[in-house]
Amino acid sequence: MKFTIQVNEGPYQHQSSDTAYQFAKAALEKGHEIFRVFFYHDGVNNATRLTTPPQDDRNVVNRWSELAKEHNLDLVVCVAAAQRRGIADKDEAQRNGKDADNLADGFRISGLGQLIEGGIQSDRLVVFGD
Amino acid sequence: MKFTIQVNEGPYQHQSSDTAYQFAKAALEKGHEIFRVFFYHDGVNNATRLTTPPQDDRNVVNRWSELAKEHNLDLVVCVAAAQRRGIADKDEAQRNGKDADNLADGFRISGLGQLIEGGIQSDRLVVFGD
Amino acid sequence: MSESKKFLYVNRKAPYGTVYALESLEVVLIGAAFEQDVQLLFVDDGVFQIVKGQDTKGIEMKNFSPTYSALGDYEVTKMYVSKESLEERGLTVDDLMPLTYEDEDDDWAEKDSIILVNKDEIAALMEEQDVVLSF
Amino acid sequence: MSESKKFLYVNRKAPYGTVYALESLEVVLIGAAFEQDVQLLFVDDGVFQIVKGQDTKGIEMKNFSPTYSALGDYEVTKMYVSKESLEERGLTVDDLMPLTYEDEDDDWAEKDSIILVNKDEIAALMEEQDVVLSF
Amino acid sequence: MLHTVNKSPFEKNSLVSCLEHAADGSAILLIEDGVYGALNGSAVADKVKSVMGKSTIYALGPDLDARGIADKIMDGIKVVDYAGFVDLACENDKVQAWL
Amino acid sequence: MLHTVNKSPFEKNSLVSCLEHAADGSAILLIEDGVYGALNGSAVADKVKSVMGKSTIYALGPDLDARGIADKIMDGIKVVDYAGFVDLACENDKVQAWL
Repeated sequence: MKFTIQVNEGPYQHQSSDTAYQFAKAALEKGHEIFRVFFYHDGVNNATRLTTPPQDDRNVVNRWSELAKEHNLDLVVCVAAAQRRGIADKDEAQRNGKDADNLADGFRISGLGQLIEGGIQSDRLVVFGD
Repeated sequence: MKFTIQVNEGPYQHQSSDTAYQFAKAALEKGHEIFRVFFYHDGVNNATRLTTPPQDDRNVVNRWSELAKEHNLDLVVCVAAAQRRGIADKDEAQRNGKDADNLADGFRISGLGQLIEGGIQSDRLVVFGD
Repeated sequence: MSESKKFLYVNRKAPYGTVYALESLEVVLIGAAFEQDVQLLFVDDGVFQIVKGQDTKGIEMKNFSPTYSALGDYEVTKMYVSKESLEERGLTVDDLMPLTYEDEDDDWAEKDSIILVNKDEIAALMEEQDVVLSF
Repeated sequence: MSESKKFLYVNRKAPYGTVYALESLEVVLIGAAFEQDVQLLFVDDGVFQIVKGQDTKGIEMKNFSPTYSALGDYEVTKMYVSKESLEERGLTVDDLMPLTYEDEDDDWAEKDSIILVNKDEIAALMEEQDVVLSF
Repeated sequence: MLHTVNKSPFEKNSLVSCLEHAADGSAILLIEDGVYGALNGSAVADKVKSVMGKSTIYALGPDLDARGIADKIMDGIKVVDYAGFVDLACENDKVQAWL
Repeated sequence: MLHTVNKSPFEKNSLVSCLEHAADGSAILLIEDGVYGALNGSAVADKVKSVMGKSTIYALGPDLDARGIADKIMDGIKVVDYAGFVDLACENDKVQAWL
């Protein structure tokens, strides 16, 4: 079965991103396909490579990056939400006149159409939020 | 009267930062002193200089930076919360082995003791959150 | 995959206090270009999104409520509103913005987009969908 | 400014679903060094923070509940818990972790930190404070 | 003391909890989505009215206006602006936010 | 269809709204702080029980364990792990999150 997963909250403040990750991992272990993970609203904050969580805590961002690498996942960050909240890759930073960027490995920035496409192309859309 | 203001949520997702800003501005206009604004939890996300909100919307981060400049405000970002969420100045970035930093003008990173001190030194602590 | 899917946007949150209403509307606008069968449901505090007379000057935020009136032009013409949610909040349909569309199959006659529904009708509406987006 | 202020930490949220409980505890620990008069109140879903038997292995998050038991060593010895909040949730004080401290003024006798309070007592407690931190 | 409530009483329990725990003589200020607690004829209106004798209820005008409900609120609720919010925080000896 | 609820029913209205709007034959899965809705003897327990005939209520085991309430839940609630969550999302033709 083909899933699209939507994540609406950032790391640590809410459990949403944790649950979405555990759901994604369990789906992959069962042999399902994940068409896309779409990060919207504060969910875009999962995509910063500048986090340094305490050593005895899970690393939410790295976990997503590693899962993406292992399973060739498409992790898409909504561009409009990312601009409001300060998540940028090199291109975005340059276009917006910023002197730094912070997008983590394995994520890409794109438009909301990617979420709609996820809904159309997948068998199930599963949303995690606050 | 001397205020400390605590902000628990980031820009745009919740109105908390907006209300805290309007409260701070109104307090200053009335001649009160703001001892400190302390950004905790997702509130640390107010302190990134990488945001690019739509042109027809308010710029939450810049508004804080400008208010701080105008009134010499002490805008303190909790270091532990900032590390979890990927907010870093040059020093923090270097210490944590990051290749970029994103702290906006007028903010500084420090410890939770600064919040307690705010509670002790101020006449009123006012908290804005979710 | 079918040619066209039924999409339901479930709006359960008040505007301005949180960004969900605004960012949900952005998805609806983008989604309209995909020519799916789109419906909006306003239930619980979501009914506050379409209350008329919103004026955001004092909070310095963008008033996005006029956009709901423009949705008819994007062929989003079905706005389901919970009767019980209105009642619980002391509101009637007269407190809502008039939301209409021009029906191209009926000589562009202006028609109401708002459809009042009760709990059972909402349950049935949700069951009819292919995709539910929750905000 | 007075030498010592009365600080009340109001905990109204459940643990793990959101970070507030954990980050509130971090403030309490740091605050303990400032030698103020510190009290904790657990009301509404905040009472879930001190339910015993928490095991977070399955959700891969840090179990911070043992820290509440250590607060006595930081001279945080007054943990007010809402009776009504427990009842509404089907809980009794036996469902909570035993939280105690050693009373240095009473030959280090082990004493209960948990103090059950009703609504009126909570209202009075809040009025007594100099600073209220809400999480 | 001053209590602030920033969430809709139809979504969250914070207003009801505040009303139950506020001492006589308290000031209660509704802000952000909390202003929906001021609505006339709603399912929580009676609960709000029942404390009006012992506490004073305020609502933040800019938040009422934003939500289009300034003309729909109960009698007895006092409307203030941000400057009035600051005054309330000064007049009362402390502020408790029901988050 | 599958409904997910992730907030405590004592804090937010999402569980109650879900129970009121779920069609007969629905599956309702409590996750995150939503698992508190499974508590035995709570003020919302009767409301949850009242839909058990027409809908099936599930709770996510790892979230029950984290909160120390695995042994405090009502009879009739089925406990699943993350793999079971995935199965529920497959068996039901769509998923609605009550956020």
